[in-house]
Amino acid sequence: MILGLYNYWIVVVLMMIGLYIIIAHGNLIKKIVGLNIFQTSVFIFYISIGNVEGGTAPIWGEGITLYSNPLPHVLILTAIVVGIATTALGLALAVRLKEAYGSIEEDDIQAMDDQKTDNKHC
Amino acid sequence: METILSISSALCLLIGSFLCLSGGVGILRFPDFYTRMHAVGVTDTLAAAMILIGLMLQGPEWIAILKLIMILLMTLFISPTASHALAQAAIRNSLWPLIDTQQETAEEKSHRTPS
Amino acid sequence: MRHTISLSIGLLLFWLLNSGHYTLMILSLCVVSIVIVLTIVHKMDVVDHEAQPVHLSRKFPAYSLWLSKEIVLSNVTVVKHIWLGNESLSPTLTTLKASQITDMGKVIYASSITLTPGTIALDLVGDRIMVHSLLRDNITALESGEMDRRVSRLEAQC
Amino acid sequence: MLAHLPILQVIVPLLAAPTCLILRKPSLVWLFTLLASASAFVISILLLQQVMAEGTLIYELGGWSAPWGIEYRIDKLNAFLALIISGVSTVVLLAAHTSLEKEIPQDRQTLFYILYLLSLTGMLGIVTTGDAFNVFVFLEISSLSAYALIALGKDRRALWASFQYLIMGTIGATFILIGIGLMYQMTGTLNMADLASRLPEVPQSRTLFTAYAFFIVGVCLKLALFPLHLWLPNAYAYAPSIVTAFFAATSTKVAIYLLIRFTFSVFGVEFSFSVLPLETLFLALGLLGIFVASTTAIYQNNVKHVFAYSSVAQIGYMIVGFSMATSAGLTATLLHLFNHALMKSALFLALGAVVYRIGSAELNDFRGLGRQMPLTMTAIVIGGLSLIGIPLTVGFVSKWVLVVAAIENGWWPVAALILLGSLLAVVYVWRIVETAYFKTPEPGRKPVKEAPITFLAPVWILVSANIYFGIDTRLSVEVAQAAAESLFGVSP
Amino acid sequence: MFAVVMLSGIYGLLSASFFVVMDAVDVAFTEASVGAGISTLLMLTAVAMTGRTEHVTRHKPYLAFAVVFVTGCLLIYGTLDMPYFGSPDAPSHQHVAPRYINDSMQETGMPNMVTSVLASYRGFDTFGEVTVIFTAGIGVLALLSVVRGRESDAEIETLNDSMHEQYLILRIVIKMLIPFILLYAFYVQFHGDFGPGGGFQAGVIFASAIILYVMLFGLGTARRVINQSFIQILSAIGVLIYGCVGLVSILNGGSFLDYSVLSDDALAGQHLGILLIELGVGCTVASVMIIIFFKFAERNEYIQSKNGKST
Amino acid sequence: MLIAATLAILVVMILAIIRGVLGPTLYDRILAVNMFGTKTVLLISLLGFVMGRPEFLDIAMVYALINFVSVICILRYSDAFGFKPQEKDS
Repeated sequence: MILGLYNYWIVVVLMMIGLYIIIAHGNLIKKIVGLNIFQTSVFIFYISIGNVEGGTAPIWGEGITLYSNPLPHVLILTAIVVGIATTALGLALAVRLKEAYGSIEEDDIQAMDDQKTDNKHC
Repeated sequence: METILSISSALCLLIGSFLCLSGGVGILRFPDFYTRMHAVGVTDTLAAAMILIGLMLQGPEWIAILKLIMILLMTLFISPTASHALAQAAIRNSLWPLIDTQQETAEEKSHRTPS
Repeated sequence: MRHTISLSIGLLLFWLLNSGHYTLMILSLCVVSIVIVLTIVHKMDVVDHEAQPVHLSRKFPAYSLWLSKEIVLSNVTVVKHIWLGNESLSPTLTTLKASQITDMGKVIYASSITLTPGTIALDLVGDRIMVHSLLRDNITALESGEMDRRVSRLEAQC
Repeated sequence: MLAHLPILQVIVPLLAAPTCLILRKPSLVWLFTLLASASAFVISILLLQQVMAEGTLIYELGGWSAPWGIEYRIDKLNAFLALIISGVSTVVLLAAHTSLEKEIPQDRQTLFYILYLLSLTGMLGIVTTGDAFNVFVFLEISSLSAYALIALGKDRRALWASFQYLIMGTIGATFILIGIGLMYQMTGTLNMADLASRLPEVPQSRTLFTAYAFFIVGVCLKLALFPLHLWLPNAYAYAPSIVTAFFAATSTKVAIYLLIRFTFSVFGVEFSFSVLPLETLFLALGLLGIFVASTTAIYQNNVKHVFAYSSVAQIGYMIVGFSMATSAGLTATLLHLFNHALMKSALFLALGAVVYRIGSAELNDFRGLGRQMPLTMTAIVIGGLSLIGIPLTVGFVSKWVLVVAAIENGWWPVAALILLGSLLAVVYVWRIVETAYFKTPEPGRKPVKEAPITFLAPVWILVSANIYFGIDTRLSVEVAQAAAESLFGVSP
Repeated sequence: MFAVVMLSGIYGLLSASFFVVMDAVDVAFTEASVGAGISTLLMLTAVAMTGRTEHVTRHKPYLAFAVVFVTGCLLIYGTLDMPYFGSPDAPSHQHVAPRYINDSMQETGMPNMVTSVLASYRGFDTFGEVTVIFTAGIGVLALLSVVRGRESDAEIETLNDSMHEQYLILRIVIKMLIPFILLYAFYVQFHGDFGPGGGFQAGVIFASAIILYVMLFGLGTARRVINQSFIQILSAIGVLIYGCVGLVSILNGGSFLDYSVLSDDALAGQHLGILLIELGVGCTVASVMIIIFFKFAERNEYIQSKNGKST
Repeated sequence: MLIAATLAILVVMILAIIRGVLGPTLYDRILAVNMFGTKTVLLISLLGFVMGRPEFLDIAMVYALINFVSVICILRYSDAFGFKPQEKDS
């Protein structure tokens, strides 16, 4: 049954939505939102890998024999932290960009930069 | 005893779900922001309480019951505060509610003129 | 001092009820944590009669029972009107006077108003509470002042 | 203590970073950073000696044995890379204190050093670890600090460059993460050695193919391989000079290391080169990179931009060597990796000295500098010659090896194209030389003094290394050869 | 823009619920506090600082669409050979994981396998994670810190009074809540061995209590209560605690982060080591989150004052 | 019964999202998010029971907390910057 993979496909679609937002949107904050969605979807992907049919949370309990795989959980915990670190830094950069250029639109910033280079003024 | 517990638990959950759904319908149907808040109020108070009580009656270990009670208390404690804060912010930023026009008094009219 | 003690007891209870593990190790960590929290909280200056309303504790259970009854009743009304549709609504905005003396009393009053579906306290400045209600009747009920009286009585106890 | 060297390599700079925050005073922090970096350098020398003498070192972190715990596995390639990174970092740091005076406000200097150390940690972590997921973690340490370091540049365009890098870098890292996830899914392990032994047993290859593809694309984003290089020139041009000198020499090298490690050790040559048309793909991209980037470099007006584009071109050379999938080609790649680190750090550091004096890196402002800053300009000229590949410089050695490898492979046209690429380098280097030596400065510009000794010393250390390793090629070639051969499983 | 940020917050909440369904309680815990909490919060702050307007015009998104389409197809293609979702005999559950599931209780004494893997088996990854968060803290500090003049106490007092008037209900409720949130953070910190939780989650919860305080009492008051340089040093100390546990185990003859040698009894050593490193994680995470939030808020204040002067 | 309750809550969550997307004002959106958060608390508690391991209620507690913190934050910001409800929100 090929449908046994449906879970992964949903995640892939989510991932691609995130990726699309990053590439296609010019607004810097939206790009970071997209980045977040993209990363979160990858987390979901990992957690799906760790899932075991009929298993329970990997915390030892009386009389439970089947647990889900704890390793992806650990990896994702780390990855979530990495994600928030990137988000924080990205937002800090966006704030500084707004101060420096007065805009957080990719096009505006790019246009201002090009202009500056044309004038050869540094 | 067992059956009484499970029946009453199921009943609580059922009522809770119904209230919850009503609240959900309310938030879609009601005409403006303030009226929608009332609908949310339903789901936050009685519906939450019913569901949580229903869970308590499922007869888990006492520690889970205690935690459920704590969640319930917290919901009851936090939700009016959050709604109040929300309403306060809305009214201070001059979002005026739809008022039942037939019964509108002179005092309320004065409210609507932006100050 | 009174408030610090009551807060520590509250915190201790909170920990013990949550924890479920009563080894020496965890208990000593519990004590350490509480001491740290108390230090921080004192530095923040948030421990006072407002945050620790010990003086209300005796009368509170009775009030909360009454409040629960009110909540259930008003829930039923609101749900009825949700299914009845928008035509049945008569949203109203009024300003009520809160007769409580202390800030704490006013807050309890305002929160109780919000907690009962159908009425929301929009703003609380001085002793004026701005209330929005779903139905005309809700306001009439509030204006009759039963809740106001009960809260005042609650506060008057100390 | 010798047994703990592999971990100390990473831990020393890592722990030095938070300690800096406690020390606070910038000059003290600078000394401390220098000390930490120097000890990392010493450790890497010791490690390289140990590895050359005894073979691969294995260090089990936390006392858990390999696939369960994280393992450090130092072979010749790792030790070689660690040596390059910590060495360049130490020399560059010598000039940092002077350079920062003019480029970064007093209250940020401590933070700068902390970020610098963290970035060093990240790179060292990537090259020493033997665990696939650990690579991702350290990759993020190095990239996050890189974003922040680049954004510290004075020009507001530094912010924009940093943001672009952040977006590209994070997409790259997430792709790598997906790749690692797929590998884990198919093998159940994260340890590289274990992966290498289990991957051939996995029957289906569609998932593995995807895993490899994602990993490669992710790494190539970090690597600034030709069509994905857009973030690099601006990032290098607007970052503080010290950062540029350090990154130009190291950060893309780390990405190349990852590419080599996963292609050759983890997936194995047969697999990698059979599932993807790597040979043609990388050859084409590498050559295109060389030509497009070199041509763009010719038209740049900012000298930092010129050398940044030249870096993209040099990456092209390394990729060409890589695409041959032979031991000789790989040796050329590794050798060029080492030599390019020497050239670019020397060049960018010398540029830093110029920026320190005249406050800009625009080509027009270079007029007359040949006479006013003779030592610095000589260093730039020697670096430029090395970039072109004139005999007696390191650039010649690696190009020679590369051309020989191409010919051995029977790729005559490629060899010719490589030589042609060098001609383009002549053009852009000549433009700088011409401006600096044969044009008179704008009238009315104040005469410029020679750079301070704190700048000249590290610049000349690097320049002499450029010449020394150009003449005495035993050390670099021997190590590169040994590393390349060990990757192909041939003992010399 | 607000809508976008909020939807991403909702996405965080949803994915966290999904993690619960997938048995990843620890991850759900973290995602709840991070994805739905801190990151949404930071985004809101950033949106508030950069403005909500946005260009509608976009140049052709065909290229983006093509890239996304190709990547998506590649991934779908890659999943075709994957073991079915939830299948217990997938290779990922066969090789390394069984040891964690079966033996971690004997080897580390932790009922929560995630904690034992996180802190002991793969303790070095976690060290890297702490460093990442530390790096982010330093990076934000380097990007956003501003030089401030001293504020007078009187100013803060008047601000406080107006706050008191305006947000009576919020103020009282939050005053009541803060001690409990703080204690809850400690509870989560120390119960990571038994249930979901641990240093990272605790740090975030702790920071959220402080953020709540800042929100309500204003930056000025908060700065008086929370000494900024102390917080910065605390974030460094967290990393150092972690590293020093590793160094001590080297000195005791084990390898880096080998907790078994910390005490005569290997299990007790593991316990002690995990407790200490979780403490280090908690320290760093809490202080870095506070730093990040403070820097954003201060920058905001700074921009506002600058704008105020120019107009 | 547990399943039924879970489904009901999921439906309500979807309704909340619809309201969040529809808006029309900023406050409607915040309201929807807040409601979504409280429903998540309930959902998590329920899920713990559905899956037979009810000891993980801590997560629900954290949700309640975080939800509160973020709502307060949203409000403080919307207050401080005086976002007018008439403003179009993108």
